[in-house]
Amino acid sequence: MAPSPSEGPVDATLEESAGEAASAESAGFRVSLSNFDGPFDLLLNLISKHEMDITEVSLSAVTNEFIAYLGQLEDDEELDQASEFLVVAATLLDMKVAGLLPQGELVDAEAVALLEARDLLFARLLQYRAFKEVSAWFSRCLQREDRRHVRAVRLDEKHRRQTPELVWSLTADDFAALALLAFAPKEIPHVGLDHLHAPLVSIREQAAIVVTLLRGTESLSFRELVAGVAEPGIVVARFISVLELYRHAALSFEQLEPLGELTLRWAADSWSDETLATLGADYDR
Amino acid sequence: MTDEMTGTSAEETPDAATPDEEATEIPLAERIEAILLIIDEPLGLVALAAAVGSPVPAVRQTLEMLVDDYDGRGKGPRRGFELREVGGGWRLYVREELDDVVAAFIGGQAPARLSQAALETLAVIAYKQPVTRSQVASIRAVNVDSVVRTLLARGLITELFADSETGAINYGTTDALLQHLGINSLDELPPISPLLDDGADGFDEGTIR
Amino acid sequence: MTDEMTGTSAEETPDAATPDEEATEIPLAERIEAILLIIDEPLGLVALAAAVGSPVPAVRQTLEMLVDDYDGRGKGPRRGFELREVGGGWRLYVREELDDVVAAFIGGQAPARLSQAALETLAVIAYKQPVTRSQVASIRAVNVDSVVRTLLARGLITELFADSETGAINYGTTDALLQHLGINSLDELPPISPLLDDGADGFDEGTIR
Repeated sequence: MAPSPSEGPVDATLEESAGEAASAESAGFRVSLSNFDGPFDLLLNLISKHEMDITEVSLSAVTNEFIAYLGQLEDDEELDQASEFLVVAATLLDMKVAGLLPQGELVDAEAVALLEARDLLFARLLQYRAFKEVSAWFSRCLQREDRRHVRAVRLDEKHRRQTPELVWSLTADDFAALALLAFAPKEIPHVGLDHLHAPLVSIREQAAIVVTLLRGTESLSFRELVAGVAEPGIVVARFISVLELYRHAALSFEQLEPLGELTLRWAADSWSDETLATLGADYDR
Repeated sequence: MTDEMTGTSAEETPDAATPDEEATEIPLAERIEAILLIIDEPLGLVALAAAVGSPVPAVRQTLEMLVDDYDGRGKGPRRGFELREVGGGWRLYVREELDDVVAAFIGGQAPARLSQAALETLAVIAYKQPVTRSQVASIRAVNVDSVVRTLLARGLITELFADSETGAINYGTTDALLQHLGINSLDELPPISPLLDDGADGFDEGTIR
Repeated sequence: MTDEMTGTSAEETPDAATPDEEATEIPLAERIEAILLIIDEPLGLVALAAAVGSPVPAVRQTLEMLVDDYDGRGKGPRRGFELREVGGGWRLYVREELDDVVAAFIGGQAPARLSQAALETLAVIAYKQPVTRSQVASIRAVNVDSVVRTLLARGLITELFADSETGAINYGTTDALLQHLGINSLDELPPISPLLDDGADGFDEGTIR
């Protein structure tokens, strides 16, 4: 009886009744990138089917387009779509980080863990999509039942008299105490946002420091590279810039054992500061 | 969706007498039964005819047919309910022979004590009346529909008036509550907070912490 | 529990033909109809059997007969109402095709719809209950506090228990949600991808962060 959310039916009814927001998104928000042009949903599909490399997608470009798109929307839609976009964008970002991590031929514990992490990210994206799809079923059922009328008629006077006598044991003061309790605001804990106000760190700036340090010496361990840095954000940023520089073949690295010392060497034949200027653009806000 | 529905019904009964009355093709008896199922108070013949969009004589005739039908003089069996005209209106009643079954059920069903949720809701209504159900719900942070129904059925609260703009019903407490509490008027309710006295409105904003 | 009930009741009434059972001479269907007419919440099969004083299997069978009867598959005509099992119990509903007639009569305003965010949060809670707010948030990757509050106020979800270690409140769905969805139990939720079943526990822990 209950309709199943298999592809066809859900999508069909999605258009008609259920998620205007959802259908508006698939119809409305398009992405235009250098290597992709089409609806956002299609992009996600391609990525989750491994038919497109997440590392080739510029998230900043997608985000810019989305923000521009939001500008044309009504307020309500905007909120829904913005929150949905955040979910997907956050997942894509995670996937991208995992995608950027170097994958050597060596199948060691870390590589396996990395693969698992990537699978988990795919799983998370799929999970989110599954819930999003099934929410259309919820919407459809809720709307259908909202229109239904059920018999909910007050008891006849005749029968009402048959209800057992009410046992009442509260004094007026008890009642007042109860009222105080009832009016006390319900504690609804919330997630604090304080942790979001960490100082911003620029990948590009950190990459510049890494380049400067590496070019001046034969080799450097990552530990030395971050020596004296207290802020975790900067450590992370320097690590990401190492990855980015590796992508540009500007450095090589060596790690003799898992979790062992990471030794970095400058390896660029030709390096211009223009490369540096575009480095980490994907991470820009 | 509605169009689709009507369309389906139309296909099922293609040979209706009047082809232009598509909307009312569902048999009159069914339309009357639908209205009868949801009304609280007896509904007069004219109002019923207006509700189902059919002429009064046809409605009267169908009502009589339904009375017979429910009493077992139609094609089907006798029903546990009957259709009666009482005080100038029509309404479904439990058949009298079955009153004992209903009485036993109600007697065993209704709790003799109000639940904590019901008491707290009652307290909110007592101190904030007149107040709508959704206002109570937002203070209590839970859905209060069934609790309000219980309090109404117990005669502890009553419907005061409908909001002129939204149509939402405002509730207040009854003399029965005052009697239970052993006080003569609402003024004798112990004050619970100075904030409640001066600004009931400020309250919703969560001023009390 | 139902089986146990069934067994006991069956023993109690070994023979329908016993002449000394005067009190229950009124047909079971009528007794059931009388109860259905007065309830304002879904009544489960076992409670219904207790109310009419008949064994569960007989009541179940009679309910099915009544469903058919009202749908016009019995001797009489189709009714303007129907009997549905929703939210864990049985209740009389206006037949769907007639909802427009009733809606026009009572002039109800369109109920406020849930936002897409609320729908998705509701879906996550329905499938993963008991679940804490932060677990829901990690799946939806956004703050769900206000949405959870809305769902609580609508009575669609409820607080189940607090985690013994962290004190985080676990949420689950209510019978009211089942009623609003028009289904009888959580088993009727559509199946979602098998991926969610096996790996579900894995990614709640926020392994990826």
